[in-house]
Amino acid sequence: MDTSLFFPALLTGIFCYLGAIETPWLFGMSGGFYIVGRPLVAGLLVGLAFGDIKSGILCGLAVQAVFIANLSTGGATNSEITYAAYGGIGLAMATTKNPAIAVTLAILIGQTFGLIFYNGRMALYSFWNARAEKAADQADTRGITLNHLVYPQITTFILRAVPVFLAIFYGKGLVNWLINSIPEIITHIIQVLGGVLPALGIALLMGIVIKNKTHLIFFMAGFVLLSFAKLSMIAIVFIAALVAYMYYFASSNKGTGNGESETKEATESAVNTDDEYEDDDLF
Amino acid sequence: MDTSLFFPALLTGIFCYLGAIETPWLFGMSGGFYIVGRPLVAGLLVGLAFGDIKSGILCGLAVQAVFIANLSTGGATNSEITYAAYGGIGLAMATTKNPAIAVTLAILIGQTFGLIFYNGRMALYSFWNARAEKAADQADTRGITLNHLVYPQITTFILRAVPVFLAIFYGKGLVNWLINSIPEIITHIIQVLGGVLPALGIALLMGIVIKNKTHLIFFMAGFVLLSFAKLSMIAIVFIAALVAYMYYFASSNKGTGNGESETKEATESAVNTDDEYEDDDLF
Amino acid sequence: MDTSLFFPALLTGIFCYLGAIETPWLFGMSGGFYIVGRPLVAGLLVGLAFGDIKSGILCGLAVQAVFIANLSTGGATNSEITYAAYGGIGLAMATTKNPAIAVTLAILIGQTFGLIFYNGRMALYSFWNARAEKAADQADTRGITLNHLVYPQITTFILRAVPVFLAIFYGKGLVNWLINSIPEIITHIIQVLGGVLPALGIALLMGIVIKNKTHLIFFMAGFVLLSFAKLSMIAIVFIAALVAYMYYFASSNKGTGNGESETKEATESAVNTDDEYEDDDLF
Amino acid sequence: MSKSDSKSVGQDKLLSKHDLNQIWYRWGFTHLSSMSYEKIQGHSWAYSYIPFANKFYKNDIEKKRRLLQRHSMFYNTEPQTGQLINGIVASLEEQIAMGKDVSEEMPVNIKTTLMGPLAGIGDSIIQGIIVPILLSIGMSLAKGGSPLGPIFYIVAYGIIGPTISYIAFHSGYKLGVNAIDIIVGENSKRITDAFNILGVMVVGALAANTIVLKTIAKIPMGGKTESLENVLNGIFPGLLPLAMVLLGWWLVSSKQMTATKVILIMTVIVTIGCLIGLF
Amino acid sequence: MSKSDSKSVGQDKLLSKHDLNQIWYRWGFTHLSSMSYEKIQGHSWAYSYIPFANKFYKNDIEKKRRLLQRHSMFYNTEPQTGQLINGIVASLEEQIAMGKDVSEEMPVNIKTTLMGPLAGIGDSIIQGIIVPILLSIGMSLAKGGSPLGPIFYIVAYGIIGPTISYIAFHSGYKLGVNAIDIIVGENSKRITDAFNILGVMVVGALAANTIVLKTIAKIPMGGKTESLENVLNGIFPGLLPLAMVLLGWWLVSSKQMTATKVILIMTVIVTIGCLIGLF
Amino acid sequence: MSKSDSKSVGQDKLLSKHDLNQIWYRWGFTHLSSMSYEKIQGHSWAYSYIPFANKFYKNDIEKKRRLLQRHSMFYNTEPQTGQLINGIVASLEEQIAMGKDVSEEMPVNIKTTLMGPLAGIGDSIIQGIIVPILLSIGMSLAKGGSPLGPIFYIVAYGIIGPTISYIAFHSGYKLGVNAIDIIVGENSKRITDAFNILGVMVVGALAANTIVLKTIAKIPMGGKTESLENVLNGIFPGLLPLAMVLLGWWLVSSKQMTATKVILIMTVIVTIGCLIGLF
Ligand SMILES: OC[C@H]1O[C@H](O)[C@@H](O)[C@@H](O)[C@@H]1O
Ligand SMILES: OC[C@H]1O[C@H](O)[C@@H](O)[C@@H](O)[C@@H]1O
Ligand SMILES: OC[C@H]1O[C@H](O)[C@@H](O)[C@@H](O)[C@@H]1O
Repeated sequence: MDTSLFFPALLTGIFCYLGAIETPWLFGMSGGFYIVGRPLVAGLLVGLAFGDIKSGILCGLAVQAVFIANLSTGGATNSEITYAAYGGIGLAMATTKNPAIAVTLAILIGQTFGLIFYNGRMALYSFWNARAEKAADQADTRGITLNHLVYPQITTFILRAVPVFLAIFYGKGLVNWLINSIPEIITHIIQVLGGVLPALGIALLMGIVIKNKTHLIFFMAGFVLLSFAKLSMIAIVFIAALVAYMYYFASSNKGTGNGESETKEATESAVNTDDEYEDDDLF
Repeated sequence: MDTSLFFPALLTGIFCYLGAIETPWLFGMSGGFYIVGRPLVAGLLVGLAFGDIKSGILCGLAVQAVFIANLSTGGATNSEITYAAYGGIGLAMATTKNPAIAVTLAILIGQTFGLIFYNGRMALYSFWNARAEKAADQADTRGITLNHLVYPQITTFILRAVPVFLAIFYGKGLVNWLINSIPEIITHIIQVLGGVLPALGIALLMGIVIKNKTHLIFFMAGFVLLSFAKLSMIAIVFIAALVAYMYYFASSNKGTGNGESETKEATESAVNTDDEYEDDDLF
Repeated sequence: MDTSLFFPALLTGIFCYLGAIETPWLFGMSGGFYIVGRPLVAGLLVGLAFGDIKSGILCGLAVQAVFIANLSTGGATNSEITYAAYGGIGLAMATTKNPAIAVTLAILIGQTFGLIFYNGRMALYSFWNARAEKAADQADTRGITLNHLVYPQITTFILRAVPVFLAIFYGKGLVNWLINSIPEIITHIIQVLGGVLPALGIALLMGIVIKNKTHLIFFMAGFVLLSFAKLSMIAIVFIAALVAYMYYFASSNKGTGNGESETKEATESAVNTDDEYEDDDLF
Repeated sequence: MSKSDSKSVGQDKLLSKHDLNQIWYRWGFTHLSSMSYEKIQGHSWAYSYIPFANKFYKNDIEKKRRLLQRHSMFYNTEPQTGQLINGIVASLEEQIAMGKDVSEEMPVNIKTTLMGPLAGIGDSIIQGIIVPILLSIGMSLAKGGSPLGPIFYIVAYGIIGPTISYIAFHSGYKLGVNAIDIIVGENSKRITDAFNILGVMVVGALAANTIVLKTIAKIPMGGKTESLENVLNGIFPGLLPLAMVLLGWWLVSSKQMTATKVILIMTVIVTIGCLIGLF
Repeated sequence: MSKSDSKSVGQDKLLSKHDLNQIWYRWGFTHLSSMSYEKIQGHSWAYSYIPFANKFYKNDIEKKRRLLQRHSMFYNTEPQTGQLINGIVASLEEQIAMGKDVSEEMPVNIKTTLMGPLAGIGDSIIQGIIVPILLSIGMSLAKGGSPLGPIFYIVAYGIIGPTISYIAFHSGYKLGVNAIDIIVGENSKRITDAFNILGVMVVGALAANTIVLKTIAKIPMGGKTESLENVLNGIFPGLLPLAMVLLGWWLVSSKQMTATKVILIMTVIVTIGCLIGLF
Repeated sequence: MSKSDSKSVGQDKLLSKHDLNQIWYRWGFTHLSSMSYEKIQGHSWAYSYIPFANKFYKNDIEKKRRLLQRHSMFYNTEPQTGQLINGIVASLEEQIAMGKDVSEEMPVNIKTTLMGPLAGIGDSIIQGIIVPILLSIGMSLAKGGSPLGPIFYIVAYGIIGPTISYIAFHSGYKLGVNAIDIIVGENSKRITDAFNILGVMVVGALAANTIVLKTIAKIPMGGKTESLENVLNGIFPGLLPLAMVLLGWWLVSSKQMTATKVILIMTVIVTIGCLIGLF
C-alpha cells in the first residue's frame, strides 16, 4: 500500500459522493450531478487531488466522451456515471494515468458495480421513505428532516465515498494485474464499446423526444448537418431553432394574425348555431 | 477484320439488347433498362467482354456522366442511352480504349442512329400490337403471348444486337479514320456538349416536378446547397426531406392534431346548421 | 500648395456633389446616392481623378467595408457616406494613398463634419420648401421648378463641392501633420471602430425588418450560416428565400388549394347561419 | 361497396398466393415488351391475365374474351411503383370472377384514373431521385476503374427496384378500391405535393452535380489577366450550368419544345461558344 | 368603383405614353432634390405634375392650383419601389381630369396610406438585401485593386434600380386603385411578412459578413498562452460582432436611442476595450 | 376562481420574499436527497414546507398534518424546470393558508397533472440539449489537458441551472393557477411540439457528434485494397454510428427493451465485430 495515496483516494471518494444524483449540498442536481458528476469535471477534481491536473483532465476528457449522452429519467439511468467517473479516473490516476485505462475502468465500473450500488441504494432508501412518511403523518417535522435528508445522506456517503476510497487505496495492485493480464482483444473490445455506448443514451433521448415516427426526418437532418456538412453543435442548435419555429408557426391554423380569430369565430358561431339547432329541436 | 473481335462484339450486341427498355428477361426495366442499360454498368460488362475491366469501367464512367439525367417518360426519351452506351463504349474498347472517344461516339450514336432506331422500332411494334389486340378479341391467349412477347422481342434483338455487333466488328477502321480526321474543334465541341447534355434530362425532370413557378425556389436551394455549400447528394436528400415534411405539415390546416378535428367539427356543424337553414326555409 | 492638385480636387468635389442623396442628375438616388455615393465607386472615380486607379480602388475598398451597412431611412442617416467617401479617399489620395488613412479620415469626416453639413443642409432646404409651397398655392409652375430643383441644387453644390475641394486642396498639410502626430492608440481605436461601425447600420436595418422578437431566430440562422457554415451571402439569399416561401406557405390557412375554400365555406356558412340566428331572434 | 364488405359475404378469396404472384411477375417482366406509342404497356395486362383467364373463365369463353379485351387498351404508368394499380385491379377482377357486385368497367376506370398520377410521382422518384443518387455514389466508387462502382449500383438497384414493385402490388391488392381514396384523396394530394418539393430540391442538386460547363475565357483584372471561370466561381459557382438548365426548362415548359429541338439549340449555343473561345 | 368599370364609360384614356413617362422620370430624377425633414419628397410630386397641369388644366387655373397644392404635402417613401404609388396616383389623376367619379382626396389618401408600408419593404429590400449583396460581390472582385469590382457594381445596380422604378410605376398605373387591395390586402400581408423573414435572415448574414471585431487578448491554456480570439472562434465564430450588433439593436429598438447616441456608446466600448488591451 | 380574483378580496399576500425563497431553495437543494423508485422526489415537498407549516399552522396541528401528508406522496419531475410547479403550488398553499376558496386537493391535482409534461420537456431540454452542448464546448476547450474546459463547463452550467430553477419558481408563483392554462393549453401544446422538433434535430446532431464506431476492414478496389471506412465516409460519413443509434432506438421504443438489455446486445455486436476483424 502506498500511503501517499491516502488523501487523493479519500478526496476522490468524497467527490464521488458530492457528484451523486442524490447529493443536496451543491444546490441539488444543479451543482452536484450535473456539474461535479460529469467526468469532464471529475478529471479536473481528481487531477487536483492527485496533484497532476493535466493527466486528470486528459482522463476526464476520455471518459466524458463515453458518457456524454448519459441519461437519468424517472430515476433510472443507463450508466452510473459518478462511480464510473471517479472510480475509473481515480484508479487510472493511481496507476498508469493512461486515459484509455481510465475509459476501460470507467465502463467496467459504471456498467457493473456502479449500477448495482445505484439500485441497491435506491432500494435502501425506501426504508427511509417509509419513516419519512410516518413522520409526515404525525406532523413530526424533525422526523421528516432526519429521514429525508440526514439518514439517507449518511447512507449514500457510506455507499459512495467508502468503496471508492477503498478501491483506489487498495485496488492499485489489482488494476496493475488486470492491465497486464487482460488480453489485448478484450481491451480493444472495451474501447470500441466505449465509442458505441453513447448510442444508448441517445436512443433513450430519442425515445423521449420522438413522438411520431415521421419525426425521424428531423433526427436525420440533424445527423446529416453534423456528419456531412460538418457544422458544429451550436450552429445546428440555431438551425434547429429556425426549423422548430417554422413548425410552431405552421402548427397554428391562424393566417397572419387575424386568421386565428377568424377560425375561432367560425368555430364559435358554428357552436352558437349548434346551440340554436338544439333549441330549434325543442320546438 | 480482326477476328478476335468476334466474341466481344457479339457479347456487346447481346448486352445492348438486354439493356433495352423493352427487354423483359431481367425483370423488365428493373434489371434491364435501369441496370444493364446504365453506361456505368455497361462499362463493366463491355470491359468483361473485351477482357479489360479497368478500361471498360473508365469508359463507362465517362459516358455515364453525360447520360446521368437520361429520362424516359411516356415512352419518349431524350437520348437512346443503350445504343449510346454499348455502341460508344464498345467501339472505343475496340479501338483506342480512350474514355473521351467513348463519350464522343456515345453522343453521336445516342443522339442520331440511336434515336432513329428507337423510334423506328416503336413504329414497327404497332404492327404487333394490332395483332395482339385481335388475339385478345378472339380470346386467343397464344396469340397474345406471341404478339406481345415473342415476335416483338425477335424484332428488338435484330434491331439492337445485330447493328451493334456489326458496328463494332466492322467499324474499327471507320472509327480510326474519324479519330484521325475529325478536326480538333469538333471533338472539343462534342466534349463540351457532353457536359451540357444532362441539362436536358434535368429540364425534363423539372417539367415533371415543378408544378408552380414559385417552386423554383426549392430548385435553387437544392442547387445552391450543392454548388455553394458543397454538400453531397445524399445529404441534400435528407435536408430536402425535412423541407418536404415541413411543407406537408404546413399544407394541412390542422392545428397540432386535435386542431384537425376541431376544424372538421366546425365545418360539420356549419354544414349541419346549413341543413337546418334549409329545413327552416321549408317552414 | 500643390497646384497639380487643383483638378483632382475639383473633380472629387464635383463627384461628392453627384453622389449626394439629393442630387437628381443621375436618375435620382438610383445613379447618384446608390452608385456614385458608394465608397467602392468613389474609389474608382477618385482614382481616375488622381490618375492612380489601383490606389483609388484599394482606398475605396477599405472605406466601403466600414460603410457597407450605411442606412438612410426617413431622411435620416447613420453616417454621411458621401462626404466620408470623397473626403476620406480624396485626402488620402492627396497624401499617403494609404487605405488605412482613408478609412480613418472617412470615419472622422463622416461622423462629424459630414453629419453636421448634412443636417445643416436639411434645415436650409426648409426655406426652399416654404417657397415651393407658396408657388404651388399660386399655381406658379416656374416657382415650383426653381424652388424644388434649381435653388436647392445650387445650395447643395456649394455645400458639397466647395468644402471638399478646399479640404483636399488645402488640407494636405493638416493631414500630414495629423498622421504624424496622432498617437498610435488613437489610430488603433479608429481602426477597430471602423470594424464595429457597420453594426449600427445593421442594427437599424434590424429595427426595420424584425417585427417580432421571436424573429431573432431567423437573424441568428442567417448569422450562423455565414459565420459557422461559411456560406456566401448569395447562397444565404437562396436559402432564406426557401425559408421565406415556407413561411408564406404556412401563413395561409388553406390546405392544398381546395382547403382554402373549405375554410371559407365553413366561415361563410357559419356566417349565414349566424344571420339566420339573428333572423330567428326576430320572430 | 368496399372489398371487405363484399368479402364477408360468402366466399372470401379466389386467388391463391401463386395466382397473385403470377399476375405480379408477368407484368413485372413484360410491362414494356411490346411498347409502341400507340399502346405502350397496354398488352402486358392481357398477357398477365392469361393464367387467370384460363383458370377462372375456362368454361365461359365470352367472359374470358371480355377480360382479355378490357385489358388490351392503351395503358402507361411507371411500371414499378405502378404495380399498385395492378394490385388493386387484381382484387377487383377477383371480385368480378366471384360474381360479386363489381362492374366490369370498374377496373378499366381505375386504370385510366390512376395511371397518370402514378406515372408522375413514380418517374420523379425513380428517375429523378433514386437512380441518379445511386449512380452518383456508384460513379464515385468507380473512380480509377474500380468494379466496386458498377457492382454497388447493380446490387443497390437490383434490390430496390423489385422490392418497390412487390410491395406496391401487394399493398394495392390488400387495400383494393380503398387504395383509391389513399391515392387520390385530400391527404394523398398533400403527400404528393410534399414529394414534389423533395423532388424539386433534389433535382436542383442534381443539376449542380451533373451539368458541366466551364468558360475558358480570360478577362483583364488589375493589370494581369484572370480566368473568367475563377471570377464566376467566386461569385456564383455553377452559374453557367444553372443558366443552361434554366434555359432548357424554359424551352421545355414555357415554349413547349421537344427534347430534340432543345438539343439542337444547346448544340448551337455550345458550338458558337466554342468558336468564339468562350467554352 | 373600379378603374376598369369607369373606363368602360365614355373616353378610356387621357394620358399618352409620353405623358406617363414624363410623370415617371420627373419623379425618378428629382424625388429628393429638395429634401428637408419637413417635406422630404413632397414637392417632387408637384414638380412631376407640371406638364400634366399645363396640358389638362391650362384653362382651369383653379383645378390646376388644387392639383399642385394637393401634391405639395409631406411625402416620403422608398423612391424606387415607391413608384408603384406614383403609378396608381397617375391613374387616379387621369380619372379626375376626365371628370370621372373620383374625389380629389382619393390620391392624397392613397399617398398617405401606402407610403409607409412601401418605405418599409422598399428600404429593407434595397438597402438591406440588394445593395449590400451587390457591394459584397463588387468588393470581392475589387481585391487587389481591380476596377472590375466597381464596374460590376455600377452596371448591376444601374440596371436593377431604374428597372424596379419603371416596373413599379407601370404596374401601379395599370392596376390603378386595384393595386391597393394587392398592397394592403390579406395576401399582401402574407407576402410582406415572408419578405421580412427573408430580410431578417439576410441581415443576419450581413452582420456576420461585415462587422469586424477581434480580441487580441491572450489567455493561459495548459501552460502556454493561447489567443482568446482562437478560443472564441472554436466555440462561436463571430461572437464579438454578434454581441455588438445585438447591443446596437437593443439600444435602437428597446431603448429607442438615436443613431448618434449608439455610435457614442460603441466608441466608448471600443476605446475602453482598446485601452485595456482587449481589442 | 383565478388567483388574482381571490386576492382582490381582503388580504393579498401571506408569504414574504423570505418565505418564498425558503420554499424554493429547500426544494432546490434536497429534491432528490431521499430518492427511491417508490417516492423519488416526494418527501422533498414535505421538507420544503416545514417552515411554512411551522409558521402558518403552528396552532392548528391538524392542518399542519394534512399539509405535510399531502406533500409526502410520490412525485417526480425534472427538478430544475419543474420548479414552475413548486411556484404554482406555493401560490395555492398561500391561498389555502389565507382561508381562500381553494380546496386542499388542488395542489395535489396540479402536482400530478403537471409533473409528467414538465419532466418530458425538462429532461429533453436539459439532458438532451443544454448539458451535451456545454460539454462538447468544454471538451473542445480541454483538448491537450487545459483546465479551461472543465472551468468553462462549471461556470456555464453553474449559472444556467440555478437560473432556470429560480425563474421557473417565481414565474409559477406569479402566474398561480393561470400557469396551468399556459402549460397544458392549446398554444403550449404547439410550443412543446416545437421544442420537441428542436430536440430531435439536436439529438440527431448529438448522435453524429458523440458515437464513434469505425470499421478496420479493408476491401479490394481496383487491384489494391482500400479501407472500408474511407469508402463508407465517401458515401455516408457516420453510417455505422447511425446504424447503432437507430438499432438502439428501435430496441428501446419498438421492442420496449430495458437499457441493460440494449447494452448487452450492443456488447455482443461489438464483440463479434471485433473478433471477425470488422471493428
Ligand atoms: O424524469 C424526471 C426526473 O426523474 C428523476 O428525478 C431523475 O431521473 C431526474 O434526472 C429526472 O429529470
Ligand atoms: O412515364 C411513365 C412511363 O412511360 C413509359 O412506359 C416509359 O417511358 C417509362 O420509363 C415511364 O416510367
Ligand atoms: O425611408 C424611406 C426613404 O426616406 C428618405 O426618402 C430617404 O432616407 C430614402 O433613402 C428612404 O428610402
